[in-house]
Amino acid sequence: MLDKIIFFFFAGVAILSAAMMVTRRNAMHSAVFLITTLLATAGIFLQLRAEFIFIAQVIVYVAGIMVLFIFVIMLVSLDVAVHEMQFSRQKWVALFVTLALALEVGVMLWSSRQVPGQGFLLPNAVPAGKLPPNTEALAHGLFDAYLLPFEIASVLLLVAMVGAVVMAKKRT
Amino acid sequence: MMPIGYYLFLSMALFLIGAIGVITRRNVIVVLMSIELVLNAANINLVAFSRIFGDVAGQVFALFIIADAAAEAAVGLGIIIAFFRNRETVLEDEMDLLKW
Amino acid sequence: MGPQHPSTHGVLRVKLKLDGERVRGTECVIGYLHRGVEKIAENRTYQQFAPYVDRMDYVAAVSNGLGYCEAVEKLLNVEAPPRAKVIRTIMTELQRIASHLVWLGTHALDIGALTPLFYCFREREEILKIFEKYCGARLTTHAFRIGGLQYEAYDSFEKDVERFCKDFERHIQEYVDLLTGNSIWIGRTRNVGVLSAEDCIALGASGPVLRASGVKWDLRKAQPYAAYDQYKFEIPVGVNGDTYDRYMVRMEEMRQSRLICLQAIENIPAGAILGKVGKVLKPPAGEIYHSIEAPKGILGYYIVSDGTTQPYRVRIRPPSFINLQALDKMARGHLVADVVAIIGTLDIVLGEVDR
Amino acid sequence: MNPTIHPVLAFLQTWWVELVCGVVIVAVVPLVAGYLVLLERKLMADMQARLGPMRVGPHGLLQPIADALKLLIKEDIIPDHADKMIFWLAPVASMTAALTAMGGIAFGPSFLVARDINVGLLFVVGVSSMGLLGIMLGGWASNSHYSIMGSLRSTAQLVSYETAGGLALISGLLLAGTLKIRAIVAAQEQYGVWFVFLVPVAFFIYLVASIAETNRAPFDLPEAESELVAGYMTEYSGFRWACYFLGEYSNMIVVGAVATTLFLGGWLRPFPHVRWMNWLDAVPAVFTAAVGAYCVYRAGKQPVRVQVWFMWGVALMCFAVALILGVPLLAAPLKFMVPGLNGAFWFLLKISGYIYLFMWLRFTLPRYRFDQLMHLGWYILIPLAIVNVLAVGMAMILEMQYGWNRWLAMLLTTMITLAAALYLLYLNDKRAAAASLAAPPPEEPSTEDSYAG
Repeated sequence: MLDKIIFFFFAGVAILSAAMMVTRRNAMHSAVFLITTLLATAGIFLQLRAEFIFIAQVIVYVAGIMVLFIFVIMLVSLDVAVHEMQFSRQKWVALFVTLALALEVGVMLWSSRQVPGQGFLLPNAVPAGKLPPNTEALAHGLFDAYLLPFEIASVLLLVAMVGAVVMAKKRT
Repeated sequence: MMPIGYYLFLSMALFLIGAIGVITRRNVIVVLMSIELVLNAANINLVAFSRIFGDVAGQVFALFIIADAAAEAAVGLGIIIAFFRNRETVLEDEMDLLKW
Repeated sequence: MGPQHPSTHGVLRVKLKLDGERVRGTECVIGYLHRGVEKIAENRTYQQFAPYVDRMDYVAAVSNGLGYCEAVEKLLNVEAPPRAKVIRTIMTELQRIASHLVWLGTHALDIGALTPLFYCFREREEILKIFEKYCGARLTTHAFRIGGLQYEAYDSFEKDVERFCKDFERHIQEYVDLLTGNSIWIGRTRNVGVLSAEDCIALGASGPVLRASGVKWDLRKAQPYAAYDQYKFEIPVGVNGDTYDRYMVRMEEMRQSRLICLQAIENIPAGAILGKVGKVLKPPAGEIYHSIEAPKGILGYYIVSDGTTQPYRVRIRPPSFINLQALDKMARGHLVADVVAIIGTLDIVLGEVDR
Repeated sequence: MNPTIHPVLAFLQTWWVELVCGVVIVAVVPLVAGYLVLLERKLMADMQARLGPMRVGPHGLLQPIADALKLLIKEDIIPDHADKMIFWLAPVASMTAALTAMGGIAFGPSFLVARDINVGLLFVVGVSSMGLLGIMLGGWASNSHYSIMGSLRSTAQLVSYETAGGLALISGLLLAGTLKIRAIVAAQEQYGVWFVFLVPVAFFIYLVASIAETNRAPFDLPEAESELVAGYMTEYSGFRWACYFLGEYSNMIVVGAVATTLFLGGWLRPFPHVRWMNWLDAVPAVFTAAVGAYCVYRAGKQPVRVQVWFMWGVALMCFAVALILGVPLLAAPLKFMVPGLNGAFWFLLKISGYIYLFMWLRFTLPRYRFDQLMHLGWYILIPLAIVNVLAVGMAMILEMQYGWNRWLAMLLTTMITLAAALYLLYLNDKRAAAASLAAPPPEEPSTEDSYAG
């Protein structure tokens, strides 16, 4: 019951503010609503007992990436841009893509009802008490099974950092 | 833990909203933010399945996605700043340097 | 930086030309405190005008008064009696310490150190108490009178001054402990607002600003007035002419002033305190320029007399005003935060700049 | 039982401790923050040879309440061109982040606010870093030059120093091997030494970084009074301003708690393992009793009757606390309460010490310039923190794989890091010298002669 309340609360907040984010004219408002969405998603992670992902989401997304976004929005002052047209004329493309995807997932969810005992709408998770401590489990995953991807990800970050510095630097 | 279908539905909704944002918005910063939303939607799926199977791999890859999102944001915003310095705009259909 | 910015020490408005946070040029807009002091002088008798000079550099009123009194005395061709001269010297040196203390406190506050301000004002309070006991006023003292002194020194004057000087040595060590070796302080002041000796002379800068650039020029030695020729003291000079050197010079000046006071109270000659001047002052027609070393630099009075009881024209050379000119030179290429430090190190008083 | 009521009751049954703790945080922390301000003003006054607030209540003790009332009834000004929604949101976000972070802190072995979540320390650090968003948004929404410059500075500063502080925390966490707050303290108990002695450099880096993170002098550039008026808070007044203020002071408590937990042994008393030092267990009770006794002694010397009463009141309070701390010590059936009560005492004492250090530095030091601040962060602290993490990792390998003595390994670590620090400082000096030589003031004629006349 509590699970349900928490899930629907966070899911509602996430979807609502995501919609707000896409429709606001002012980029700063969009950023604020995106932060709300990300926090709500973090709440969902917590509800899924993924504490480390939750805190990674808060630290990296909310306090890292979003700060970067807001910083850039502040730098490229958008006083003028707000009054310009904010939406390009690709409405129909968007509608088509959306409908196609929604149909796909809908069919999938609907068809899964047919399978007795293990459909998508039946809870069949490992009980919460039996999960290993999240941080430790994640560490084992990261540094045992997926060490190579981990290293690649770190190289990716390094490359991105260098790239960002090079690009944002003033040409002298 | 709710049935997995709910998470899939939430994830789909966020993904679609993100996709709509990517397609329709002109402001590159907002487009980038929509991409973050899409990545986030994928994360929900990964973590939900990780929970349902009791396997930590999904979370590991969710972490990778977060790292990737950080990298993408850094580079993307770097490009935006560089572009803004040259062209004084952040609207994507005015980014037409290659058309010259 | 508008006239109401918290760190311009009054109502100075500085227009800054900026490149990012780097200063490319400054322009001072002054005059917010203009009261027409020089013009007022033309409508007052010589004695009546004396209190007005106190209101120029209001943190060093005694020095202003000394300069004015000596200038008029020079015009009248009278001389103050030796007792008056010695007491004048003591008072002026105390005033110098007080003025430097105000400077140190506010300067440190601008750079972000909160505490020195209160320590400085604690010591300044002692000086002001001496002033109050002497002439009843603390800030705008009008302590002297043309021809000598207004009041006889009160009974425990020497004792008070001596006690203050004794304590002050310990207090000055406190400031040194707080600031001199502090790496943040050094980082904020060294190589900030550098002014070469040539620039100083070209801009007419004087006082500690000039001496910090390495020019050993102090009117107390160069053309002694009051009783300065009787005492031994050093003129501190700096090397680099940066903010840190100006700080060191002023600190040393406070120590030297303390020594002068100590020497002076050793023997204050007995005798009259007022020279032979009439009740109505009618100096002969002519003009005179007299300058003294005020705490902030050379304070000059140029007085033209037409033989009546009122001066025909008084022109005052205020040290702050001239020193402020150096701001542009000093601030170029520094950051905005440094401008605050540089305005502080120039030790300007807007009452004097605007008059 | 009524089926609609049942889940609510069940919810309350499982979560009442957390709920009460949440309410206590929201209710008590503002008061604590207010009194922290008073304490700061009193300490500052004491160091600056003056009295500080004296008017409201005896020795100004009601000043925080008066201030709070005044802030609440003050006119709420929203600038004309401000973005109303974000202007409203920002201070609340700042305060919420700080108060939420409090939820992750354990104020003693039995005073744990939230349950001991798996990512304990990371939760505190991560959530408190969200306060940055409030600062940025507030500066942007006020639509004023001072505000936006203040918030840009603030962002740059906080991001840089959070990196350094986070790396410093990692050095400590390597030793603890866990993120759970209780487990961190348990690890220090097991090591028999506070981590500050094993990784002093990391503690120092965290100290500096946490001062910068809480915007305290000498790193208080975002609100540098003499330069930017009040930084991002320039346009704020009344209740919103109070929210920012509250967030800032709560953050001080949070960083103090983090440092205490990780480096200063949490709620462990000094020398937790030395048997003959067990008399230290009596210190809390004796200490508070002594303070009470001193108040009684001083009460007779107070000139005003109100002050006499006040002193008696304080004395009685101290005695009550001493009683609470002391009775379990003597009465065997209550013995189980001793670790909890004493733990809370030591924990709060250590946080107070940490905050006192903050205040002391603020009264003593001048302010850094912005470029100096950034250089300190990026050229010295961050490289140093990285070197320190590597060195600590190396030392742990030496200890675990090659059986070195722990102290020897840690000494080696510290030596390496200090050598790196010296080298970095040397580089920094060289760079500063080069910069001062290479920057001749560019000449540009002034357009007007403002000195005419």
